[in-house]
Amino acid sequence: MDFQLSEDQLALREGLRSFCDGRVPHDQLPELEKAGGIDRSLWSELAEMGVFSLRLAEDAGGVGLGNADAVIVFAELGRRVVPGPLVWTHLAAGLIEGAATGDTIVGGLDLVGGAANGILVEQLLGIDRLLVARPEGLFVLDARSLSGEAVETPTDPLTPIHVIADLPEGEQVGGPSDAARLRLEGAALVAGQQLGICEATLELANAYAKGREQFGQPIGQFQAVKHLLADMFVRQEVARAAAYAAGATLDDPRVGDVQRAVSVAKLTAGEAAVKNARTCIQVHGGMGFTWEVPAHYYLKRAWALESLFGTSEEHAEQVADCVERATHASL
Amino acid sequence: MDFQLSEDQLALREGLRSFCDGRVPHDQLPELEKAGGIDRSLWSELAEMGVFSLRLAEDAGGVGLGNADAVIVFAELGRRVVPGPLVWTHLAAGLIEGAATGDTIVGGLDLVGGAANGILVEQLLGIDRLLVARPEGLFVLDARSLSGEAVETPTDPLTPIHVIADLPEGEQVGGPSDAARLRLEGAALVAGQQLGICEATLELANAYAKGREQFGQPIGQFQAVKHLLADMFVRQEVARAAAYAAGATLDDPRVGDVQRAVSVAKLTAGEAAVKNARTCIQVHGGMGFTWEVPAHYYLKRAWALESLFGTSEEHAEQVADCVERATHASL
Amino acid sequence: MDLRYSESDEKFRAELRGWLSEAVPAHGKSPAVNDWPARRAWDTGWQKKLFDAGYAGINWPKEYGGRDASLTEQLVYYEEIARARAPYVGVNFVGLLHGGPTVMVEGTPEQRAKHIPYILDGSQVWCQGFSEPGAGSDLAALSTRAVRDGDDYVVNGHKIWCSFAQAADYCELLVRTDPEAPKHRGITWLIMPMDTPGIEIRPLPTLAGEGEFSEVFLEDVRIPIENRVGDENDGWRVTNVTLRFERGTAFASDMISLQQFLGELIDLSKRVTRHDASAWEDRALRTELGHVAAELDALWAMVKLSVCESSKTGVPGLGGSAVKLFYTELYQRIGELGMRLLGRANLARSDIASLPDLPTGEIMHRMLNSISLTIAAGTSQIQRNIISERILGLPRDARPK
Amino acid sequence: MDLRYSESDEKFRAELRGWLSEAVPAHGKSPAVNDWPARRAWDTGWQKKLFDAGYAGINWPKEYGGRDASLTEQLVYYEEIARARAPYVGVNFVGLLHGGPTVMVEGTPEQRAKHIPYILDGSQVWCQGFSEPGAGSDLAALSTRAVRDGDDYVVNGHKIWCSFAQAADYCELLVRTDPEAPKHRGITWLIMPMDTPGIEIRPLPTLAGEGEFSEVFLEDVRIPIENRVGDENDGWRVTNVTLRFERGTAFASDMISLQQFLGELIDLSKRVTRHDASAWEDRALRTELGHVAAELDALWAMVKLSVCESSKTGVPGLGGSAVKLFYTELYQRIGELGMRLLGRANLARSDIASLPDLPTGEIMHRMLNSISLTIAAGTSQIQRNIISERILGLPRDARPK
Repeated sequence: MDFQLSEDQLALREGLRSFCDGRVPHDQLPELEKAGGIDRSLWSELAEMGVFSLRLAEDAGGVGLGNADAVIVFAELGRRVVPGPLVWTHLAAGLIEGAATGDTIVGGLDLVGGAANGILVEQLLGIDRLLVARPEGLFVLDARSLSGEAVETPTDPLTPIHVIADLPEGEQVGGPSDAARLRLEGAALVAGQQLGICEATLELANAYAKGREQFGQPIGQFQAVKHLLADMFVRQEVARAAAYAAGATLDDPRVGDVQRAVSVAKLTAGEAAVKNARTCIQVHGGMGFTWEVPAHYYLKRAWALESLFGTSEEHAEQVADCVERATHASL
Repeated sequence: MDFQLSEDQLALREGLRSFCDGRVPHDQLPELEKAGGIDRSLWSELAEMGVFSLRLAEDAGGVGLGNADAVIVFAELGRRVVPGPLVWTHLAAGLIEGAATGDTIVGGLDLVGGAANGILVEQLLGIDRLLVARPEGLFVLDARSLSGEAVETPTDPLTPIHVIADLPEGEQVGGPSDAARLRLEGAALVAGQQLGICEATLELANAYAKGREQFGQPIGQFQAVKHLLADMFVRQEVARAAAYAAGATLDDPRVGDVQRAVSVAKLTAGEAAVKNARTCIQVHGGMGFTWEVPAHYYLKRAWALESLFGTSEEHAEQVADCVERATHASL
Repeated sequence: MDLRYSESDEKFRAELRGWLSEAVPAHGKSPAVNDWPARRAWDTGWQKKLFDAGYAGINWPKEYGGRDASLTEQLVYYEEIARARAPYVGVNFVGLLHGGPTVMVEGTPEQRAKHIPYILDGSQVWCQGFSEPGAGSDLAALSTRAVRDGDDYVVNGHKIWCSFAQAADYCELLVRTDPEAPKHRGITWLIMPMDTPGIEIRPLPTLAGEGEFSEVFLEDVRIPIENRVGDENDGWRVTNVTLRFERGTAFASDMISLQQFLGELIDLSKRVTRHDASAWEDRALRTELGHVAAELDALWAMVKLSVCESSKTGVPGLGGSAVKLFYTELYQRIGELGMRLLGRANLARSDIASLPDLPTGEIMHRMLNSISLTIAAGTSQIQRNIISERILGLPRDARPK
Repeated sequence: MDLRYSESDEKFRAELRGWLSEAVPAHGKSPAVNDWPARRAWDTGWQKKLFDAGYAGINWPKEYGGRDASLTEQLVYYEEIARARAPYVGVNFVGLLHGGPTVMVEGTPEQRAKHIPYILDGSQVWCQGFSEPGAGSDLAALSTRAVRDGDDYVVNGHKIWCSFAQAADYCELLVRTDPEAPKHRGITWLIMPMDTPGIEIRPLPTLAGEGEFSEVFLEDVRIPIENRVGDENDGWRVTNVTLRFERGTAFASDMISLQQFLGELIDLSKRVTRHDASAWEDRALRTELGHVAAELDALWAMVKLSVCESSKTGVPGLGGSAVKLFYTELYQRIGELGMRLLGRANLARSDIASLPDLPTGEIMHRMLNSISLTIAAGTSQIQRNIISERILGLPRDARPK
C-alpha cells in the first residue's frame, strides 16, 4: 500500500496547477463567461496538457495513466472552476474521434437515472458531439443538429444550458456495462473537481480571514470564523481521501468495491464542495455576496456538479446497499 | 390575541417552580433513583399542587384550567426532571378514579403506532393502573396484575422499565377519538417537559461557562462556547413558542390545526431538548460525562420523551401532511 | 394565553383583504428585477395606493399620517399582504422602515415637514449610506469624513451596500465628524439629497445577478448643516433610535410568504418524479419538507409571542437576534430543499418556457438571495455574540492586547 | 497511489487471522464492565497471549521487545483485531500507548528495565495522572505540587480522569515542581507506584454507569527521585514525546469496529418494523445509514492516506485533529441512528432477554460512551482551534487584557 501521491503524481498536479493558475486566473472568468464558457484555444492547450488523453493507452496516442491520476488532474481543473464539458470529453477519449486531441469537444448527458424534469444539455452551442448514457448503453449524436430552448440565465454563469424537447437516439457506441462504467468514472472525476472546489474556497476564505480586520483584529482571530475554517479543512481532507480512494479503486478493483468507493467519493466531496463554497461566501461577508468576488462561481459550479452522475442522496443509498451486501457476504 | 403568559399563568409557573426547586433539587435525584423514581409523598404533594387535576372541571373537583396551563406546569416538571408517569396520571384524571387526587398512580402505554420492538412499560412496580391507548380506543388495566422482565439498567435511571410479553386487553374506557385526543394532549404535555429540559440545561451550561476558567478566562468568554449557548437559547425559544402554541391551539381549535400545532411542538421541543442536553454536557467538559453532574439525567429523560407519543420524524410527516391539506384547502 | 385575533383584528383583516383582492390584480405584474426606473414607478405607485386607502405607514404614529395599527393588526397586515402576493415595501424600504422613523423622532419640524409626508405617499425614495468597505460588522469603524465649511459639511468617502441608490432621492448618511473621538462618539447622521454634485453611484451586482446594491463614492459633496439630524457627533445614538420601532416584525411578511412557498414546494413534490414515483411519496423528502415546515410554524409562533410581549411592555423583546438567526438559516435550508426538488432543472435560475410546471425562477431566486440573509444586518456570528452577551450575560470577547 | 496491501502485509494478515481465530474464542467472554479484578485479569491475560505469539507492542521497536510492524502492518493488525472481535488494549492502554513509550524514549536504562518488559507481557498495568479539576483543556495549568525532600518528591494534589486507576500498578504522574516558572516550564513527569502510602482512589462513575475513571487524591505521597523521567521541570516536553509514536492510527481499531457495527445496524434495520414495513425499506432511514457509512469509509481512507504519508516522511501528518474531530462527531451520529432503530427499546441500556433480536446493550453502550469522545483528549472546540492555528495559520485567540 502506498496511498499517497507519487512523485509523478505530484509533478502532474504541479504542472496542471501552474497551467491553470496562469491560464485561468479568477479575473479571466468574466471573459470566459461572455464566451459561453468555452474557449477553443484554452481547450487545445488543455488537450496538450493531456487532460483528455490522460487515460488513453499510449499506443492509442494517450498518456496511459489511470483514474487516480485523472482525479488529481480534475481536482486542479475544479480549483480554477475551468468551464466546459471537461469530464465528458475526457470520458469520450478513445470512443469519439478527436476527443483525446481536443479537436472534438464532446458534451454529455446522463439519462441512466431518467430525466424527469426535462432534458437539459450543458454547453450545447459550444460542443461538437453529445455523448448520451442510457440504461441501454452509450450513444453519440451530432450536437450541431440539436436545438432547444436556450435558458436565459443559467445558474452557473459559465455553464450555458439548453432544454431539448426531442432527443434523437443517436449512434450506439457502447452497451449497458459501458454506460455503467462511464458513470462510475465520471462520478470519480466530478469528485475530483469537487475536491478542487473545496481547496480553492478554503484558500480564498483563509486569505480573506487573515487580511480582513473588524473590531481591531483580523476576523480570522475570532473563534467563530476560525472554527468555520477548521470545519472547511476537515471536509476538504475527507473529500480528498475519498476522491483519491475512488480513483485508486477504479484502477484496481481488488482493493475494494468500486461502486462503493465511487459513491463515497461523490457523496462526501459533493457535500463538502457545496458547504465549503457557502462557508467561503459567509466568511467574505457582504463581499462574498457580490458577483465581483469569485466565491459565487464555486458555489454555482458545486451545485451544478452535485446532480451530475447521481446526487449525494442517490449515492448514500448506493452505499447503504453496498454495505448491506458486504455484511451479508462476510456473515 | 394575547399570546403570552397571563398573570395567573405567571403565578402558576412561579408556584410550581418554587415547589419543584425546593422539593426536587438535583441532589435529591440519586435518592429518587434508588426509590425507583416514584415517591408517593412527593406524588401527593404534586396532586395537591393541582398537577393532575389541573384540567379537570371545577365541579368535578378539578382546577378547571386548560392545555396551555398544563404545558406551563409540565415545563416546570421537566425543568427538574421530576420522574414518574406524570403525563399519564394527568391524562387519566376524570377517567380513572383517584388519578386527579394522586391516590391512584396511573402509568400508560401508547400502542396506537404499534409496538414493533416489544411492549415496554415504564414504572411498572410503582403504578396502580395502566392506561393503554390503542387504535380502537382507551383501555385500563390493573398494573399490579401485570408482570414482565425487569430491565436491569434503564437508560433513564429515574424511569425503570419492564418488558411485558402478554398484555391483557383491559377494560375499555374510551373510543378511537378519545385515544387520538389523548395522544395529542399527551404530546403537548411532553413538549412542555421538553421545554423545561431546554431551560434547565441552558441554565446549567450558562452558569458553568461563567464560572469555569481555562487558559486564564471563563470558558464562556470563548466564542466557541458562547455560540454553543446562543444556539441553545434559540432552540429553547423556538420550543417555547411551539409548546405554548400547541397548548393554546388545543384549547381553542379555531386558531389553527390542532394536529399540526401539536406535531410542531413535539418535534421542535423534542429535538431542542436532546440537543440542548447534549450541548450542556459538552460545555461541562469531562465533568458533564460523570454521573455526579446532573446534565446526564436531562439527556436521558430527553431521549425517553423523544419516542413518547410519536418521534420527531413521525411528527415531521404529520406536519407535511397538514401543510399539504392546508395548501389544497386554500387553493 | 390566547392565539385568536380579536374581533377588531378580524374586521381589519376583512377590510384589508377586500381591498387587496382588487388592488393587487389592478397593479399588474412587477417589472424586471434590474429595471430601476420601472421598479421605482411600480413600488411608489403601490405605496400611493396604500396611502390613498389609508394603509400606508402601518406602524407609523397617526400624527405623522401613519395608520398606527396595533401590533396584532400589523401581524394581520403582513399575513394578508403575503397572502394576496401584494408588493411589499420595495424601494420604499429605507424611507418607511428606517430613514422616515429616524426623522420622525430626531428630526427638526422642518425636516419632518420636508420628508415624512412624501415618504409616506411614495413620492420620496430613500437609500442608506451606512456601511463602508472597511466598516461592515464593525459599522462604527466608518471613515467617511465630513468637515464643516461655512454652512455645509463637505463629505468625502466611499459607501457600500446602498440599497436602491439608483432609485433614491435622499440618502441617510453616516459620516465621521470627529476623527479623534472614540469610534462611536464621532459620527453624525445626515440627509444627503442624491442629486448633490460629487456623488457617483456604481452598481455592485450580487451573486444573484441583481443590482439592488450600489457602491456610492462621495467627492467633496456639500451637505447643508440644516440636513443634520440630531447633534453633531451624536449620530450613533440617532441611528439606533429606530430600533425602538422594531418589535420583532422585521421578517413577518417574508415569513408568511415563505410558508406559502413551502406549500408550493409540497405541491411541486407531487408533480415531480423521483425514484419512479412522485417525490412526495419519498418518505425521506416528505419528512424533510415537514421538518422545515414545522420549524417555520414554530418561528411564526415565536414572532407572535414576542410581539404580544412587547405590545404589553412597550419594550421590544430580547429575542430579535434569535428570530433573525433561526429564520435566516431556516430559509437557506428551505431553499436547498427547493433546489433538490428541481433536480437538474436547478441549472437554470430563470423560468424555463418548455418546463412550465417548474417554478425554477422563484426557487432559484429565493435560494440565491437567501445567501445574503446570514450576512446582512448582522451576520449569524454577530447574532450569536449578541445573544450570548446581551441575553445570557456571558463576557464580551477578549480583545487583542 | 496504491491502496493494495503488499504481499508481506497480506502474509502477516493471514498469520494473524489464523492465530486470532483460535485465540479469541479460547479467551472466553469479557467480564462485567465494573468488575476490576476480573477485567485486569482478562485484559492482561490477553496481553500475555499476544506477547507469547509475538504480537505484543505492535508499534514498539524491536529492541524493546516490540513487533516494530510497518504502518501498513499496523493497519492490518487493527483491521484483524476488530474483525475477530478480539480484546483491544483494555487496562493496558496507558502502559502500551503512553507510559511505556515515554519511558522507552526518555527513561533511564534502569527505568526501562524495570517497566518495559512487564508492560509488554501484561504483568504491569499503568494508569494516567495528568488532568486535574482545574486543569482540563488547559492541562498545563495543573497544580499538583511536588517538593523535594531528601531523595524523594513529596506530592500533594488531586488528579481526575485517571483511567483504570483501580487496576494499575504504576501511574504516569505530572506534577508541578516550580510554581514560579511559566506554566509549561515547571512541570515534572514521575512514575508513581500505586501502592505508595497516601494515595486515595475514588471512582468517578460516568454517565454510562461505568467506573473506568477515578479521582486520585494524593497526600504527602513520597516518590523517589529515581522515578523521575527526564529532567526536573522538563515534564511538559516529556509528555509530548509520545506524540511521535502517534501516526494517526489512534482510533484505527475503533473505526473498523464501528464499520462492523454499522453493518449490524443495517442488518437490524431489516429485522425491525417501521411504518408497517422493515426499517430498511424506509428510504429516509436507508439513506441516513448509507450517508454515515460513506463518511466512515472516507474517514478510513483518510487514515490510510495519513499513515502512508507519515510512513514516508517519518513525521506524523498534521491531520490528527481533523481525524479526531470528524470521527468523534460521526460516531455520535451513528449512535443516534442506532437509538432510533431501537425505538422505545432504547429505554433500556442493557440487553433485554425477552427481546433477543435487539442489540440494545451494544447500541446504548456505544451511544453513551460516544458522548465523551468529543470531550476527552481535546474537545472538538480545542481541535478546531488546533486546526485553524497550526494547519491554517490563523492567529491565536485574543487573550483578555
